[in-house]
Amino acid sequence: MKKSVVVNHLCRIEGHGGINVAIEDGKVARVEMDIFEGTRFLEALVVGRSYNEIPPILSRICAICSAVHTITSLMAVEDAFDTKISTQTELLRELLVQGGNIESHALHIFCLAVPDFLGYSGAFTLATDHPEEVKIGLGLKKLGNTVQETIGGRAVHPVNAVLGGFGKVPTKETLLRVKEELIKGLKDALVAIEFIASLEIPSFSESPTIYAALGSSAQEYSLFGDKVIFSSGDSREIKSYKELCNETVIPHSHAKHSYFKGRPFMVGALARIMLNGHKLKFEAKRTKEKLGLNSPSENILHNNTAQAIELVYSLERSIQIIDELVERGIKDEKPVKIKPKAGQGTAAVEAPRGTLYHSYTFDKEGRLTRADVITPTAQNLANIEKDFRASAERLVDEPEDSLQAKLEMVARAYDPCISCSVHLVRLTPKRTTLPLR
Amino acid sequence: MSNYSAKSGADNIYQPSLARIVRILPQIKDHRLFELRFEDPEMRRSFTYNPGQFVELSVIGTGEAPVSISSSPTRPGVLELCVRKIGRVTEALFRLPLNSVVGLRGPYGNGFPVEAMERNNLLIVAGGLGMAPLRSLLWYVLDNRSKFKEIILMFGAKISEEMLFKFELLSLLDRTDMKCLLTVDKDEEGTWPVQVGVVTRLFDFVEIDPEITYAIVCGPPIMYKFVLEKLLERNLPKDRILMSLERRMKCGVGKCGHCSVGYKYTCIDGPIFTYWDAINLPEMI
Amino acid sequence: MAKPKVGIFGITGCAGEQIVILNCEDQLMDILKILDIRSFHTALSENDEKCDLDIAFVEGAVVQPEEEILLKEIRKRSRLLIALGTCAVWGGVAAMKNEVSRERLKDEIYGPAGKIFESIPAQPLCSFVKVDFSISGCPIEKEQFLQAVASLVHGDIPILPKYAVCTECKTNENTCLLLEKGGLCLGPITVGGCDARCLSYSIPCSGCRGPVEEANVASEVEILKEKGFTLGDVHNQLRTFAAPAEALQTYFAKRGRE
Amino acid sequence: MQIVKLPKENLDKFVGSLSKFGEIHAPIKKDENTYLFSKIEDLSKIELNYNRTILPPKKYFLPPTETIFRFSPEKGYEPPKDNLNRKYVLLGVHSCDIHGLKILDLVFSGTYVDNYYFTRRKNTSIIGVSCIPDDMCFCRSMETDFVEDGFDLFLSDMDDSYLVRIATSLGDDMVRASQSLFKEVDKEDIAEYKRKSNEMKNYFKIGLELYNLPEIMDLEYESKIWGEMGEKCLSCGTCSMVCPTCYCYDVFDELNLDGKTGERRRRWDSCLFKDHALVAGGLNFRKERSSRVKNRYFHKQRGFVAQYGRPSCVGCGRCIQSCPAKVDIVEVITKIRSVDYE
Ligand SMILES: Cc1cc2nc3c(=O)[nH]c(=O)nc-3n(C[C@H](O)[C@H](O)[C@H](O)COP(=O)(O)OP(=O)(O)OC[C@H]3O[C@@H](n4cnc5c(N)ncnc54)[C@H](O)[C@@H]3O)c2cc1C
Ligand code: SF4
Ligand code: SF4
Ligand code: SF4
Repeated sequence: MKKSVVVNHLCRIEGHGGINVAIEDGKVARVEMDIFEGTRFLEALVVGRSYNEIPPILSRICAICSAVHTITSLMAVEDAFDTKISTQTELLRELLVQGGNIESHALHIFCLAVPDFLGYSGAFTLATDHPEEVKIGLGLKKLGNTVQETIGGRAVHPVNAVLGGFGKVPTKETLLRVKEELIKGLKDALVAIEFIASLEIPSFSESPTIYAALGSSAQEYSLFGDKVIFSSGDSREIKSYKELCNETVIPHSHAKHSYFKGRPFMVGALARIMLNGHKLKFEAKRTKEKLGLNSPSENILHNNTAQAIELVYSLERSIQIIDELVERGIKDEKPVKIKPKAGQGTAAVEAPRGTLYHSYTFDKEGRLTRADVITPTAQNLANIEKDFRASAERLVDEPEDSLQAKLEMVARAYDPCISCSVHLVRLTPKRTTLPLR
Repeated sequence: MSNYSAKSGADNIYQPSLARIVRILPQIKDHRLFELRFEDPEMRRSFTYNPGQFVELSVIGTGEAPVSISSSPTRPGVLELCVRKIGRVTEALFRLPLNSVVGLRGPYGNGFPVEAMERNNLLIVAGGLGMAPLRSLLWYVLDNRSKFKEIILMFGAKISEEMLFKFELLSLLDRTDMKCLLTVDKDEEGTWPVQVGVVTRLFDFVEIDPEITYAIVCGPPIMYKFVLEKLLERNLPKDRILMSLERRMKCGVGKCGHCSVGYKYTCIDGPIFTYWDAINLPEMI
Repeated sequence: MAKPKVGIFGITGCAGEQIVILNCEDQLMDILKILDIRSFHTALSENDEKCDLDIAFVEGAVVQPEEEILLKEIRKRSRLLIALGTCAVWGGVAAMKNEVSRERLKDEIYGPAGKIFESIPAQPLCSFVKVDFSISGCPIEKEQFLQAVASLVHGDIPILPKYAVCTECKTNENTCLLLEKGGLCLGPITVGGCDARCLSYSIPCSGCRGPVEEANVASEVEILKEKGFTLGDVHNQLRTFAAPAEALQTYFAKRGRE
Repeated sequence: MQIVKLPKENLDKFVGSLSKFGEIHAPIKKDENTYLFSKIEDLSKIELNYNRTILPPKKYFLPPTETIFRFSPEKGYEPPKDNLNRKYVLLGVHSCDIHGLKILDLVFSGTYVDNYYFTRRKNTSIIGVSCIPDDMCFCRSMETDFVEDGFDLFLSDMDDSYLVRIATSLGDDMVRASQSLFKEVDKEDIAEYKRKSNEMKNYFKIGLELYNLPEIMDLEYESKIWGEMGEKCLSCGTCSMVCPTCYCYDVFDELNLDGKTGERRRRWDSCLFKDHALVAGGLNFRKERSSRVKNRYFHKQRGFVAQYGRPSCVGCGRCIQSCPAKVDIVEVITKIRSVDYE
């Protein structure tokens, strides 16, 4: 007996990807995740550009995590030129990243993933039966955008965060207004958590997994860090990102995959909670307990749960950052002047979907000679296939459509952001028509 | 500053009044005659105008456009607008079903100097949609026939199917108190009952006494050039050649600046200008 | 009046426009009341891939031969096709070096593996199909999208401002970065509608919305040269978002001949 | 006219007392060399020694964009009820800008009175202030360096004090409300005032000659200067936005998401924009940029003179300062007038 699941276009994710699983005689014969995203060669196109032009262009890799792309890119350029930025700038940047995390997680949980768990075709249909939850979800998403707009000047592709600092530093009044909203948002989020807690998380996709995330010796949970840590106990310098994400072109998968010591690994909210979750405090800590992620999980469907925990964390942390900024006294600083020189700079930040690396090399005038961007989705791809295989093996007896729905759930749980996977490309040569998007 | 007096809301110069479309008469392709009636009975009574004036017509939700009044003030009760479908507002107007409500304000513009024109011969020359404002004048002078001397209408269309108000105008052929010359550029089927050829050829059929004649011209820009040549050939004084001109307009009341030409505003100093005005205003035609 | 049937599609880009649409949190429910969204892959699982559409909103540039086919299919089933965002309207960042061979770029990024797929220089939608209306911006402005939707529902082609960013920059009373601070500002030749967003953060306009109609590129370049920018930097900036635009192409062609 | 003296140390007190007469707006410093009229919450922010604000005071009377109606299919067009009636005190307006307002008054009055403009005008009192011209001012040649009316009070800077001209009954009320802050003008003040007044002409670095200008403009209608300016001009609209006498506006309807109700709005427009004179069907009366630049100058220096008896330029220098392409009205007119320029 032959069964196959072909999802031409995976919906409710950013960008374009598809699943191709074949089951023959009760065995999983083939598992592929296709990426149809056309390639824009952004890393090659910025070669020769002046350092200050790089961040705004490379933020265009992805709209949904444009804030974190921007920040990582700024940090990589500044790393190359040994630029020191002020603590205020650091805090504001972190706030921007937290805003992005809030927006992204709220979108993913309420519009993309929860409908899955409840069997709806999307947030629009979910809204008819669960208007309150959707309203809260949209409200939180909007709040994330408010934070990004306030700090970054725009929700998508922020304009205000520039090399050395910010074009215009938000005023104390503005920040305090945002804080009010955050406090309200946190209350809403805690209500929504009850709803998330009521969802039943299936276990068909469990499979042994290595997690990776940024880590540091600090006592606080953070989206920043100074090294990369693994659930296997290993750790590496950020600078040696290449070795962590040694990308291999694998014939069957039609895309570059990342392996660490020959094994796929997972980055993202679940990885962060698994590796750094013990550092959570306050409501985020309680949420983690409530949602049952205190013990190790190897079920990717828990990534949504982890996002819910992080949503609470990011709200709390944003409030903290504003308090800290206000306490320190907000200074109307101008961006630090950049002195370009030849060299290489690398930075990594935890994007909503996992660790994001930007690494650049410049000549002595500050013109870019090489750019390398490794996105979380690129790192997760091998792991997605691993989970597909594990799930499909457990589900061989399911009818095709339910098998398909469940595999889609796995893919979506990763919240894959395919438009940002600059290293992922569909390599099927002969297809003449593309599936619709 | 206390020495300025502001108008109350009722005197808001931009305020459209609601009017209902009570009749839609399809004319030629993409042209329709809309018969409108103000919703407010008071407006119905008080709205008076001169031939050659225009209104600002609003399609609610789409925008506003200036349109000449095609009906004659001598026939009160109805207000007729002949509109060509050409852009956003006009397309939206064409989508409206009968009985819809639109906004109207006006009348604006100077209109024709009908009093000065009395006791004179009138030569009305129209091309295409230029007939819209001239139809108002035509019926005005025909309804006040005794006040004017000779009346000649020259109107040209490309082909018979493109002649606006065709049947209404054809019926004028029988009138003995005026000369109605209708021409089509082309008549391939040979069914056109009267003249064939461009408007300017119609000049061959008329005598013009430059001392006591007003020429009134309205049509596409290209027509002006040739008609003016003919009129000057016949020694018509430049300030007795009247033309109705078109410009972009937003406010209709001399504020928004769009229709300004030199030191004149098409909307308040026009749209009726003499040829003399036109020569003195660069870019006018 | 029946709700217009609408599809929201993405070709190659960053999904920014679709995210901006999803960012209309306060209006989403109202949008659903007036539009019958048949296809929106980023947000819906059930998408009708065949039905005729009244309006197709298409985001992204065409960078693969297959996408051209897909785009033409969308065009065929839609009464109106609206290009959303700078990539769709102008080609976007992917089109900044269309003169460089795609083979070379593929090789640089993917090495031998790149051989298996085809890539063409990034082009805006209008290079392949008739576009009824364009909303540019990288990403589009929410307000403009909502305005356009309202007009379309009313049955009108939307109208958006065509003037330059300077116009809005001035009405917002920003200090001119070009004149007072010597910034590389493309505001004078970039189409407005963003309310001079960057300028209000003291960041020079990078031209992300594409050029105004009849952009006087040569004069802008002269001004920037006088401010001390190198021709190379100015050209790079001009090419970033809308290199395929006619005004820029004409300028570069003329420059090339000099 | 009544003239009194206000010692500078009393200025803050006096300005503070004006809040009874309306919300106070005055110039503040925005950047090193830029100023703007802004709502004043902190009196110390007021900057009366300024060259020019980015936007002229016209923004208070003809805002850059405003809703003129709300509409719905049922109710038709209803003017918005809000804040036309708020009272303002506009402090620190230069003579040229007061003339600018007087020019706008001409345009917005007449047979058709724009009540949006005039209601605001009525509700705003104007307190002028004297100034020292910089190298872009040419108000003297436009005859706007002195103003006779169009204000309630006018402050002339006398170093330690201001001489305050009281022009209206409202202005008188303002002074009377804080009578104790004012002093009588004495002989020395008069001498000093005359001295300063005589010095004024020395400050002007640029100027243009108005004599016969309309005729010269007509004669030079085909001058090559228009082509040259057309090459430089970016059609960015800056000059029109910042000009105290440019008043062109665009009107458009903005729909709400129900696709039915909405607002009719107006917003500043510019004759330099390509579609300013475009009509349906694609005919454009000023298609070339050169003809649009020409139009701007003709309208200001020629057309307006014929229509209202004076040019609609007050020599404020804003367009000179802010045109990115350095299209300079004084330079253009000077070239046109020059015998050698052909
Ligand atoms: C005094 C006068 C009388 C007119 N009389 C008639 C008439 O009787 N019948 C008729 O069909 N047309 C007439 N027109 C032309 C008519 O105003 C335009 O065809 C109409 O404005 C097109 O609007 P639109 O929105 O459909 O076109 P679009 O091209 O979409 O126009 C958009 C906007 O631009 C402005 N605009 C565009 N074209 C013109 C124009 N030609 N004149 C003024 N503003 C314009 C309007 O504000 C309009 O809303 C007249 C114009 C003027 C100035
Ligand atoms: S800063 Fe840029 S956009 Fe603003 S006015 Fe100056 S040139 Fe124009
Ligand atoms: S400011 Fe200068 S460049 Fe801009 S429209 Fe005016 S004249 Fe042209
Ligand atoms: S034209 Fe220029 S100088 Fe004259 S009033 Fe306007 S902005 Fe001032």
